[in-house]
Amino acid sequence: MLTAGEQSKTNTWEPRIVAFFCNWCTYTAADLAGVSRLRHAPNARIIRVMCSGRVDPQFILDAFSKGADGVLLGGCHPGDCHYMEGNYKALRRMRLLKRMLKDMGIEEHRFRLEWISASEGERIKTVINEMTEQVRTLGPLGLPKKFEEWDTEMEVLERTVNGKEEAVHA
Amino acid sequence: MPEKPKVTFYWCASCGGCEESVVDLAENILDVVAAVDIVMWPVAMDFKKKDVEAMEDKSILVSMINGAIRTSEQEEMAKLMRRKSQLVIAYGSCAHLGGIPGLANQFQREEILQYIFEESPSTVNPQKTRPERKVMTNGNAVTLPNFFNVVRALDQVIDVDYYLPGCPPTPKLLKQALDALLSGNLPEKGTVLAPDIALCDECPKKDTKPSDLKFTEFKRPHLVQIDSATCLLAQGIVCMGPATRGGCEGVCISGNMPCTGCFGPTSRVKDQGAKILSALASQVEAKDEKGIDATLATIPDPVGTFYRYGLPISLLRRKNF
Amino acid sequence: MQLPTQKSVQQDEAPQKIEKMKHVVRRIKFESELDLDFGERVAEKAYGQKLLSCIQCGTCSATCPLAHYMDYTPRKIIAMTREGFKEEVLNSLTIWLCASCYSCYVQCPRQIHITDVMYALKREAIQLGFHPKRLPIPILAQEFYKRVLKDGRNTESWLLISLYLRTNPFKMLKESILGLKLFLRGRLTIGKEHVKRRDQIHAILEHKKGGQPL
Amino acid sequence: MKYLSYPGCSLRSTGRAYEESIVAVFKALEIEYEELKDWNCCGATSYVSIDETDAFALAARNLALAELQVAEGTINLIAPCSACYLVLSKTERYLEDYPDVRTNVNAKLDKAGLHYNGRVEVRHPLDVLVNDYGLEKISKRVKYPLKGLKVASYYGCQVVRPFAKFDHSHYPVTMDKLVQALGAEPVDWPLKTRCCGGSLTGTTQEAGLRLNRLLLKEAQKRGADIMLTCCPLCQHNLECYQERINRIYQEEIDIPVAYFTQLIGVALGLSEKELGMQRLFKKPSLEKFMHPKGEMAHA
Amino acid sequence: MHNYEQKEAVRIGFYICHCGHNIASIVDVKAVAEYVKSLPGVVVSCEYKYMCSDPGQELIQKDIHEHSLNRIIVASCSPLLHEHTFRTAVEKGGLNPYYFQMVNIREDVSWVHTDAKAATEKSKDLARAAVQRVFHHKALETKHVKIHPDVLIVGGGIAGIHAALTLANSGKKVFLVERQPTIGGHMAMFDKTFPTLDCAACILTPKMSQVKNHPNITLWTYSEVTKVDGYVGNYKITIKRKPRYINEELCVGCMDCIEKCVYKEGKTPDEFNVGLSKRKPVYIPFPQATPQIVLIDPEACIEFKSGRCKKTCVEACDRKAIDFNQKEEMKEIEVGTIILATGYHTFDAKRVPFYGYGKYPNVYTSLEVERLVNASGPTGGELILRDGRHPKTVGIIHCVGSRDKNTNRWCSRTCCMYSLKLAHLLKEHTEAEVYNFYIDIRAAGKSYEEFYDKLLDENVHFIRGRVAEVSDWAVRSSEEGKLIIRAEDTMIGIVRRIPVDMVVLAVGMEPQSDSQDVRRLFNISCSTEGFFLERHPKLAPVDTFTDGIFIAGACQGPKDIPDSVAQAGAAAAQALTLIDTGEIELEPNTAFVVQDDCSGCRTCLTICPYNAISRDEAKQKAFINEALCKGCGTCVAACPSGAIKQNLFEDEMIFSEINGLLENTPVVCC
Repeated sequence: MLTAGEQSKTNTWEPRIVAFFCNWCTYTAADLAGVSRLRHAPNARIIRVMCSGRVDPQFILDAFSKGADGVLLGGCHPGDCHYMEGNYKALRRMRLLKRMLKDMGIEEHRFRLEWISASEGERIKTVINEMTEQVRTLGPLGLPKKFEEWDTEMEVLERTVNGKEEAVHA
Repeated sequence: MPEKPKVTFYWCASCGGCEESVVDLAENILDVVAAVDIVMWPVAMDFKKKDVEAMEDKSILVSMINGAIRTSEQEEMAKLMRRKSQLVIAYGSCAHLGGIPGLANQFQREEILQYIFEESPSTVNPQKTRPERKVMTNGNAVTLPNFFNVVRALDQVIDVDYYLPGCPPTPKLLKQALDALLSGNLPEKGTVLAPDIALCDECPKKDTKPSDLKFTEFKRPHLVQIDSATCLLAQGIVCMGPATRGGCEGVCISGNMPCTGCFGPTSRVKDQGAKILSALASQVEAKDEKGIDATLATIPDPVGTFYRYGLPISLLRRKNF
Repeated sequence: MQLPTQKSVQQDEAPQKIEKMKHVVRRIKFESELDLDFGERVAEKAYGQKLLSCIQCGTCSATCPLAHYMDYTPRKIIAMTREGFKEEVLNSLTIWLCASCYSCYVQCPRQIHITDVMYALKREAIQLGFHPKRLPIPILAQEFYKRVLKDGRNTESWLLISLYLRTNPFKMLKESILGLKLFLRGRLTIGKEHVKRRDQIHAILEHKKGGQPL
Repeated sequence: MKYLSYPGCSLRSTGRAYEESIVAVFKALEIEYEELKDWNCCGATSYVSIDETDAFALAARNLALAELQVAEGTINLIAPCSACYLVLSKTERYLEDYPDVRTNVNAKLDKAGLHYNGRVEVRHPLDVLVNDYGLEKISKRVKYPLKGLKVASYYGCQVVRPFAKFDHSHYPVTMDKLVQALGAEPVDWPLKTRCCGGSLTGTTQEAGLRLNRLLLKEAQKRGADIMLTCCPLCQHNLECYQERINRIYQEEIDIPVAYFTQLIGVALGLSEKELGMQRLFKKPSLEKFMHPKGEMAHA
Repeated sequence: MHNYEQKEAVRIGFYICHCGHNIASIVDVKAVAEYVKSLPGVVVSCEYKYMCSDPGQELIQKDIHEHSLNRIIVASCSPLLHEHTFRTAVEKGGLNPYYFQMVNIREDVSWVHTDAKAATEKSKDLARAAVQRVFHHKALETKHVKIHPDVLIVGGGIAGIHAALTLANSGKKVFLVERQPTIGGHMAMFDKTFPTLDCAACILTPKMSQVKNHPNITLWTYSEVTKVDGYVGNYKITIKRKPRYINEELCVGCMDCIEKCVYKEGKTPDEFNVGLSKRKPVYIPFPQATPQIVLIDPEACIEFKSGRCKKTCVEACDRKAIDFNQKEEMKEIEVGTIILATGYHTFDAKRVPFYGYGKYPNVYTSLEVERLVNASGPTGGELILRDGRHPKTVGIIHCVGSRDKNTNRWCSRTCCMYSLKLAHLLKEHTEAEVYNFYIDIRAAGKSYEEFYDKLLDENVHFIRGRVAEVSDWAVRSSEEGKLIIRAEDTMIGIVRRIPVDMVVLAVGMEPQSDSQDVRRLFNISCSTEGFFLERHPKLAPVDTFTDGIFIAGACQGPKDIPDSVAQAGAAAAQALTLIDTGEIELEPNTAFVVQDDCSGCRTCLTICPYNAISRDEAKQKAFINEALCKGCGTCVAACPSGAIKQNLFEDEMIFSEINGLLENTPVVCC
């Protein structure tokens, strides 16, 4: 059963997307989207890094574990990296990470790698809107809440098995 | 004669190897026994739960708990030991990281029970009988502990003071830890009692790793003739050494087996699996998606490979259902 | 065929006292007479095709093999749709004269899928009952639809017979010589073609089963 | 490579000669194919005027059936009629491009216990013969090169645009290259893809006939001995209304209109009956152009 | 895990900018400031109308002193715009500039969202992330590098020429590299220029010879840049000089060799006349070519093809300048700044087959017509069609390869005006009827509308309608033998067929076909269309995202001559500013290896694109050369034991940013 407060939170749930954008292409494209007033969903929060190659897979997992419903990584198109090959490194890592996320039960659409060049403001809009909608369809990932549930699992199970008997030291 | 410090060893979800490792102290164990009073060690001595319950809180100097937390009994005992002890050491990979039992976090409780009691090849159970939680025998209720859906490392259940890593910890590290305890020369709380540098630092094959390594294929150790003189990564074998804390002195590697990561990450890393993934993938040679995927496909089970010991303490902790 | 412009453009009710001038037609369109959302609705039905991005260059009209017969050129249809001239557009011959040759579709500099727009307008017209009565083109579409709905395949001879019956039975006589010639060469069949799994066809088109399409 | 064929309704009536000649030519060239089982009408240009999702679903049933018939890999589905070719390729393309269409159509297919996974590639026999089989192989098999025969290739509208990938949408050359491979001479004319009016000849004859008149006149003016088509409706329009056009517009048009497969068949030395020549209103007299290969060498 | 405790207590000042209405109309700045005040570590939190203004900056400086602030956060526009401004302000306030963090709530929030509540919430999240981030900030030292005063200019069209002269006149040394055998670019090919109708050659050639003779300009034609190393202030450039088979020092441009060539007539299409005439294997592009040096085309020359030519050209040259053994030569130079003025390419009209270019001989491109009406052109200025006739009617089709999503979607900006000019010239030369087929007439430059007026008065036909087809399909006898243009006259609403003798295709401007290669070579960006991308469309129109590289002319986008010249001047001024500053600051965002933590696993060595990481064999640890590191951070992400850190982007900073962004996430039941 949900309390009224929780219910209202459920009703107002909005997807949270953490976006790691490289300084030279994708972050600039986001600036361009701004300058061009290309309205899009307010669900993505951008973290600027110098290169998509700086994005440690830990950042993505950390974002999920802290409550992100989706993570977006944006870099320069292959061949266009400001640092020559950083985006290829990102691509290699993210191909493997994507597979691993799938094995860990994180739906495919929750993590996205996109090449967006400095001129593609329109693409920022499309990608963020599209991803917001995809994640919205998937619903909340809610890992922090799940962690909490897992840590109190004993309590829950004991209650169901032993009726009113309280768990020891819970 | 002043009372000897009280010590306990307790065994949760683990294989028992950690218990044996205590015996691996060999003749040193005599010094230990002489210096401390072991008040609980179920694998070796017949103390009962009620004996510990009867003790005063914080009356035990240190409890060494190995194994992950998988059942309600383990949780209950861990909490009991915590209450009675001044210090708790997570002993071995399972307590430290979740360990091999933690791999069960890729499945649901029901999937596991179903497999064990109904589907595994060695099981004949046409009635699909499952153990009852509560059974009456001779008028007495016998209760089985509850089997959790989630496997947890020790510090996800109780407060842990120190970690002794390894599957199992080496006698050398255990000796050092005990010496520190008995001398009262204790490091900062939360310390992992092993060097905070990756295994490569002490790897015997360190010098043979090239500086321009590019992977086109990963090989599984049982399918290749391993050259015992050369770095295993250089031979295309996934070795977790670069992302794993040192201290074992490369025992597996000396035995021609790659490091599988039992010492966990260094203090600077939050997620060992993500880090080794990042390091290995960065060195893949291919540049196009297809080529990259082809190379990476030669790692058939990334979760099982990169989180062999650390799934419960990884950032995602378990498979999301 | 009457030009819809004259019919649909509203005339102010002139005071009875003033004599109406026969040759002078007053033409004006008030904003209140338009269906302002019409353009967006049509755009949505034609895959969000950006009617709104049309720059009125006229390539569609110039490349259209049938533009000569149209009351409004395709370009005008787009402009009028955009601006909400719903009645004029849905009453126009243009949408029915479009033969789906896709010439404008491939040449449009804004990549507007004009053929799809025309289809969307045809559907809208049929649904709202706008098309000129007895105009054979929409009737052919309907007869074709019924035939396929029933058998899953079309038999050309039967389709033509039903078309002429509904539009102009005399034409059937006119066409009978051609029909005979075709028949003699084995190019017209009497037996009806149909698929085996008609149940699948009916399942796919479920909601229309047995009923009139319109 | 194995093909599935989708004849479509027209090839079972007005376009029978087209189907017969395709069968004969494919057999002679040893191109294997089988017919799509229990295919249904593609919906042509009419169905979409009534209900678009239904129209796509109807066409998609054929694609789904093709996947049932061929267990794996890409399926080449040959659709000889231009309308079928367009509708099936369009369906295939829109299903891929528009998720909404995909969802709606598959929901409908679902009700019939079908599903489409996107494995079909819709092909036109012209594309298959020229690009898969190859012109060189065709010309090697030619027994009677049609030397001196001037051919106006008429592609019509729907076979080249907008979903065809094998040729330019306004100035296609595939058929002309084929004509050359048969030893004949292609006529360059600007109306190769100008619409014949389609079903307008039946519904709005003034417009339909005038379009056909322009096409026929121009082909004749440019010296063509024969017009070749690759669509049953084009062939029907251009051939069967010639008499009426001459009567109404006081023209003197007299040009045979055949299927491109019929011409291939003639050059390969197949019999008139096999190629359905007797079904044409105006049988082209090709004998004078047919020079057996041996003779050519002497000439 | 690490202990992140700070030695000194963190005291944060947070400032949120209204940016007039730009931010404040969507984001409730007051609420954000109020909220941030409640966060741990925040001492000052306030809002201000324009933070980037002087009073805004002074506010920060005052607070640093009054409240002993040691971290500053400004929530305003993009850091790409004002990070430097605020860092400088913070430094003036006595604080290390890297204790500053910027939050983008304009480009990323107020300009792209319409829901005020969501925008305010997002701003709070971003602010909280910054607050948590600055706890981990450290004082860093700004690095400076000296600027080499020499400048490289690539491209010798009007933009490159103008930029070169501007810089050379101010005393800077300039290397001007042009890949064609002569400078002058497209402008040299034009007949007259709009709207003044003065002769292009008359105004261009004096500037060309100034370039040749300027003591500060090194002119290398028939040359290409092949390698670019280094960074702002210190670029190392490698230039390939293709062999002309003529000794440049010796040739005086007398052209005797051309006359004496064994070919009596030219056989190779003449590039300068767009193939409308033929040239010999030894040739000079056009009489005023600069430098005035001939060259030999080895593709056409008999000596090169067979080795058995009589070599009459060698005999003819008194100065023995012909050298068949000349080899390609590589030059290496050092410069501090670069101006790219690589120009454009005209649209290939064959890509729009509907207009019959290449199929019907009397269909011309506009560039061909420029040569055709030019007195020094292939016909001496007489307008003779390819079939030998003089045209009586001409159709000019606008927007060929412009404003068309099937080819190029942009407006090429110049075609309307040059079409008007050509209409005028054609009428003047032939008295033909001229029809312009246009979509819109764009005559927005100075005196351009007046020129349009003039053409209307000259009775040129203007038909508003994009042409669908040019063909020889005659329906009426009056159309026989003509080219028929089919278009809808959209003003009238009727499709028209207009028979003409000559069709002129007003082809648009495209990026050079190798613009992507050039972009990669110089490590700059391209816009979607392939034109070089400026740093800011309004405020930095000639800068690129790579410091020290500027762009001028049509390589940045379609441009006419006055705009190209203005932009070239601007690029020259930007280069001058850098040179005169003498040195430039570099971001200290380099990476370093924490020696005690490094296990020497060599992972980083294999992935650094700049070879900045080496291994200290004695210590068996990795070491990063700060001078070579460019701060991408890919080694940091790869280091499997977390032994490498990147200044300004340390793991802790990013983790705390992630945490800050998500901390307030409402817990939702699934």
